[in-house]
Amino acid sequence: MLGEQIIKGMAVTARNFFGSYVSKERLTTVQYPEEHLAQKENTRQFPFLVYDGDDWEKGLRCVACQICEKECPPKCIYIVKSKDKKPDYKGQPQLYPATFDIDISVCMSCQICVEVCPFESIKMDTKFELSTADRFGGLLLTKDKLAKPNSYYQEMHPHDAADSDAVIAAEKAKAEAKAKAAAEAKVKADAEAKAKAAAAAAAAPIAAPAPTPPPAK
Amino acid sequence: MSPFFVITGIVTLLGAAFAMSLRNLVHCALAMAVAFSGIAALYLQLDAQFVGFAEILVYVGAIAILIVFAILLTRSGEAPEKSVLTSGWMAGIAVSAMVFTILGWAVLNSSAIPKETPPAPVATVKNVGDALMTKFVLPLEIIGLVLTAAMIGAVIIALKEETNNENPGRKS
Amino acid sequence: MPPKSFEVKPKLDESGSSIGELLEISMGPHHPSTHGVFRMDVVLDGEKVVKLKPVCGYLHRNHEKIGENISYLASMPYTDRLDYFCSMTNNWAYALTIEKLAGLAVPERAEYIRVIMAELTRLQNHTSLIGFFVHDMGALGTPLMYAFREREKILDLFEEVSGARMMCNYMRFGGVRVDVNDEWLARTKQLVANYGRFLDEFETFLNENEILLARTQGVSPLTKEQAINASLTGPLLRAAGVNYDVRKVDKYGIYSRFDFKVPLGEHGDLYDRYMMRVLEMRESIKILNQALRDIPGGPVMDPKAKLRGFRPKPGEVYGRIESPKGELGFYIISDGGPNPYRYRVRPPSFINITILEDMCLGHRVADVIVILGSVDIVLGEVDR
Amino acid sequence: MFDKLDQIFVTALHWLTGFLPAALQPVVSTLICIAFVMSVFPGVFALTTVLERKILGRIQNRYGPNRVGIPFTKIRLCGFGQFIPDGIKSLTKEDIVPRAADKVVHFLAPVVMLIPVLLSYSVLPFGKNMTITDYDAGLLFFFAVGGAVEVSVFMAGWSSRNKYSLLGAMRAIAQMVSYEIPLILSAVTVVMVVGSLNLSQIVAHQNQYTYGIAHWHVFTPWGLVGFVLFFIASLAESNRTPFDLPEAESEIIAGYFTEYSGFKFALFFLGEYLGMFAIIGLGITLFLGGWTSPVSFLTWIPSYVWFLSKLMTIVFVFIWIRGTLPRLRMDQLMNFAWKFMLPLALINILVAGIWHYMAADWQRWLVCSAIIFGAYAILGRGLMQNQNFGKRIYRYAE
Repeated sequence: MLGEQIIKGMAVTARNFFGSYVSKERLTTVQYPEEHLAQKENTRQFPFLVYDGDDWEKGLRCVACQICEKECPPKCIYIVKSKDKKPDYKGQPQLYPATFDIDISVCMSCQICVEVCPFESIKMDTKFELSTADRFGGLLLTKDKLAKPNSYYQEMHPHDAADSDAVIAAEKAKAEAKAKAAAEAKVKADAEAKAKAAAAAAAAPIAAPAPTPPPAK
Repeated sequence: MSPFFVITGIVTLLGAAFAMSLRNLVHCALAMAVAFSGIAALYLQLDAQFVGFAEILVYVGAIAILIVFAILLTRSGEAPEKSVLTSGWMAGIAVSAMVFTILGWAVLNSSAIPKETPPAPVATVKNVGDALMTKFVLPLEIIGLVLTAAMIGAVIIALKEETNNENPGRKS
Repeated sequence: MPPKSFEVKPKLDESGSSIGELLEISMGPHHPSTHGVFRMDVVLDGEKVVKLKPVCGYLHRNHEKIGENISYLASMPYTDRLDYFCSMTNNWAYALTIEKLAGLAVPERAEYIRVIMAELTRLQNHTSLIGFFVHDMGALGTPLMYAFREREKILDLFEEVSGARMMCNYMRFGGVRVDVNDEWLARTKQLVANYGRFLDEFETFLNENEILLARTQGVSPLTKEQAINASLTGPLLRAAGVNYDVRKVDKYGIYSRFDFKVPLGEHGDLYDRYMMRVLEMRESIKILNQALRDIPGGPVMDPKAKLRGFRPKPGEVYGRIESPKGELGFYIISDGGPNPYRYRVRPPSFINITILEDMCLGHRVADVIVILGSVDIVLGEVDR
Repeated sequence: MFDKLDQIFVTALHWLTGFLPAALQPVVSTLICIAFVMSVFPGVFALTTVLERKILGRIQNRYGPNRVGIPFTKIRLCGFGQFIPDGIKSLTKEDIVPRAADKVVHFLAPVVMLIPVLLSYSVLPFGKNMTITDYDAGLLFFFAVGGAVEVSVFMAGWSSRNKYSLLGAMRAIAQMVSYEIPLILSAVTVVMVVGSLNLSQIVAHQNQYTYGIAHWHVFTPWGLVGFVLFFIASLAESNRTPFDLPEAESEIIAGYFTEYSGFKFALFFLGEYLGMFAIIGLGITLFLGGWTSPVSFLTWIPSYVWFLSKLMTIVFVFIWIRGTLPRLRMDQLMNFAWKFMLPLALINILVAGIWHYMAADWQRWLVCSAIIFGAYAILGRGLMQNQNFGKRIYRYAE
């Protein structure tokens, strides 16, 4: 009969009309500025740089190895290596980025930089309310704006941060053990210690498949 | 000569004048619609509601639209660049003046029209309906028949066009 | 009179005399419903289409050339942006190709996760496609809103595991980036169970609606021959009655383990294309139920896989999967370096619209939009 | 007491004009009536725009506008203040006229649209004794001025020099002309039964009660079919879904008012909604008893309240349909008008005649319902099966 299915369709819309007043299943809208969705742990927006301790300039984990710069698909990272060296968390003298800029108007939030970073130093932020009236300058994040403490990261991605901290701790323990051994065997040549350190660095990625699997089973 | 009559009269005449003299055919058609509405307003002033409304319904609502559609569908090229007053306009005016004189003379001398206007008849819709269904039932039916025939003819013509245009030309 | 800007062409009959005029209009690239920046030069006789020229390229982003200049891994996020509705299947197709090239084995659990993700992607793509399709018919977005309501739930799942709703960038050569947890699997099970009910409502709403029937049945029928000649794939091809589904043909991944059927159309018209999507969603739900039931434990990455300094051995490879829109293939030539020597995408929606003119000829201008909608194009993939 | 409340506007008008000399009274009274129409119905329009968006939102499981309330306060009024910024926006936006446009016609089109629409309100009985001009041929007047809307649509579409506008105008005119016929034919049944074209008399004819139920025409078989036909045709006349082809957004942008912006666009919008209210008002008057109450024990509710609530109910159904149905195609639209609505309307006229001449007992109910039902089934089947529309069964490959 002509019109039968139209009536059925109207019944469906009527059910949705009334349903949207009573059922949260149907009316799923979140009224954004007042309400927010619960933050999902794995959410990623833009990268930031992790630092340990209180002083961001001292504690920055990044050693300016430029792997992320090279791997970044839209090439939005710009790094200039420092001339001098400063001690990293293991106490070894390392280079640090003299300049570390990320243009988040270009960044496509792909997380490749995080995955390829061998030093657990670049991570993804979950902040997304970054709009600015300054089209170029406002979206070009420099080192000081990028640096965030490790506690911030732990709060944001507890699982990932725990894994990352474990990697760091393992590295540290290894380095300490090594230093101890080095202290014990002072006679050993510098070259041997150097080779060992290189082996440890090479082992790091295998030990920690980059952005470590989070929600543990 | 009430002011309303003067206003509607002027509007009607202006509409008619523009309908004749404008270059753009669509403008002419629209001006004619104005003239038709003016005529309808005149009818309404004479308390001839049925005729007035029928005038709007038929002439403004249908005929004007028909004309406009016909222009759109059959037009060929741009509006004429030249004025409508071409070389032959003198002859045209002479002919129309002559026709008008003869007609006016005939009408004025006709014995069918009484010299004195009788009191206006009460022309309600009911009266019109009654008249159509009693006194004029035969003409009404004949007109209906003719119109039906015309409509069937139009449908047949349109159908032929359709079959000619069939075969949309799939490439495959 | 005729506005000067109109390009009106004389319409000629066989003998060459004019019997009317043709109107050439340019639909797009900023037309409200050309699904992005797509343009169609349509020549109309009245409302009938006599010529149609699709014009694409407004969204060209140099995807393939970029792919030849960046590392294999860095192309992965770019594949998200091909068909931005189905980033998961794009990821899979690319990962599958590189795995074929580099000889990586994918762990069991990762295979299951990939199937789950791909079928969820198919569900949300088909649901929102039907929404758009009916929206193009003028249904003012109501089916679209219902579709998006359900799609959001699937995107929530994607976000939870991969970190992004649309640009998932989830799969890696030799597995998937992140493992899923049991809570996620339970929620997915819940969603799949509810999806059937949503589809029931959706189908009552639309399937036999008289207006939808009138607008779709018998419009733009495609024969088997036409479909094969134009090398169509996906629901469009199956609507024409050709039994071709890469999931069945190649049995890539672990699709051979699942019990599902391939719906086939008969007329190849819009209604068949619409129904193909509806029926495929039902099949997807079947696959999802089986996959969620059988998913084993274990690692999700091949231990041989390398993230940094990935250099596959020289060679060429073509990998393909059944994306929701059709056969999505990647053709890669490696010269042993860190970048591919040649990188080429076989985008299903681009190849599917090559037959747009044949599908539209003789139909009304109102159908053009619906036909375009039924092809299911995403301009990110068409223009790359 | 209730009578007084019912007649409050009429009394107020008499009281106001009573202060004036007799010669001025008709003029002033007309002006007051015009002011009444010009204020009430645009007000209803403003309300409806918000209501429509809210209802559509709810149908689509959204909130719809819910932010704007009283300006400069925190009071949100559930978003019912939305029409104020909308109005301000449309008043202050740049008025763009295409360079190639026919400027005069382009300017006149929205005005020509609005005038006949407003004129058509002059014959509608909004309440008891609340008809502005009680024409003898009121119904004819309504249809006559309604016909002038087509001229404005054509003017808008043609003068914009835009192909989409032109296509939209062609579609609009073809559609309006086609659907005017079932519209008028379905109204003819009422005229036949009542024997008058006067809308007040048509309402008076329905203002009788048997067993406490009003004699609305919709409560008879022919009236029901007439009402449904009128309803569908009025959907088409007011360019509402599923007959919104003239402004089909997904096909031809906005149809004949593609090239309008700012206040002219608002005028078109206003004209369209006022036209919709007017035609719904006519439908109410013809079939739903105008300002009368459906049951006798509710007659104490003022007549204009009944009129307005019926109007809003039908507007709600219009919006509901808009939120549900896809759009028809042009040829299908024509098929529907000429092959389904027109024959059914003609049969309905026959049925109304039978109803009029048969004795008032259950037999005439049976006969009339049977004819209508049979005609509906046959015509509907013909419409769908001519082109093999129907359910399909699909095969699967393993």
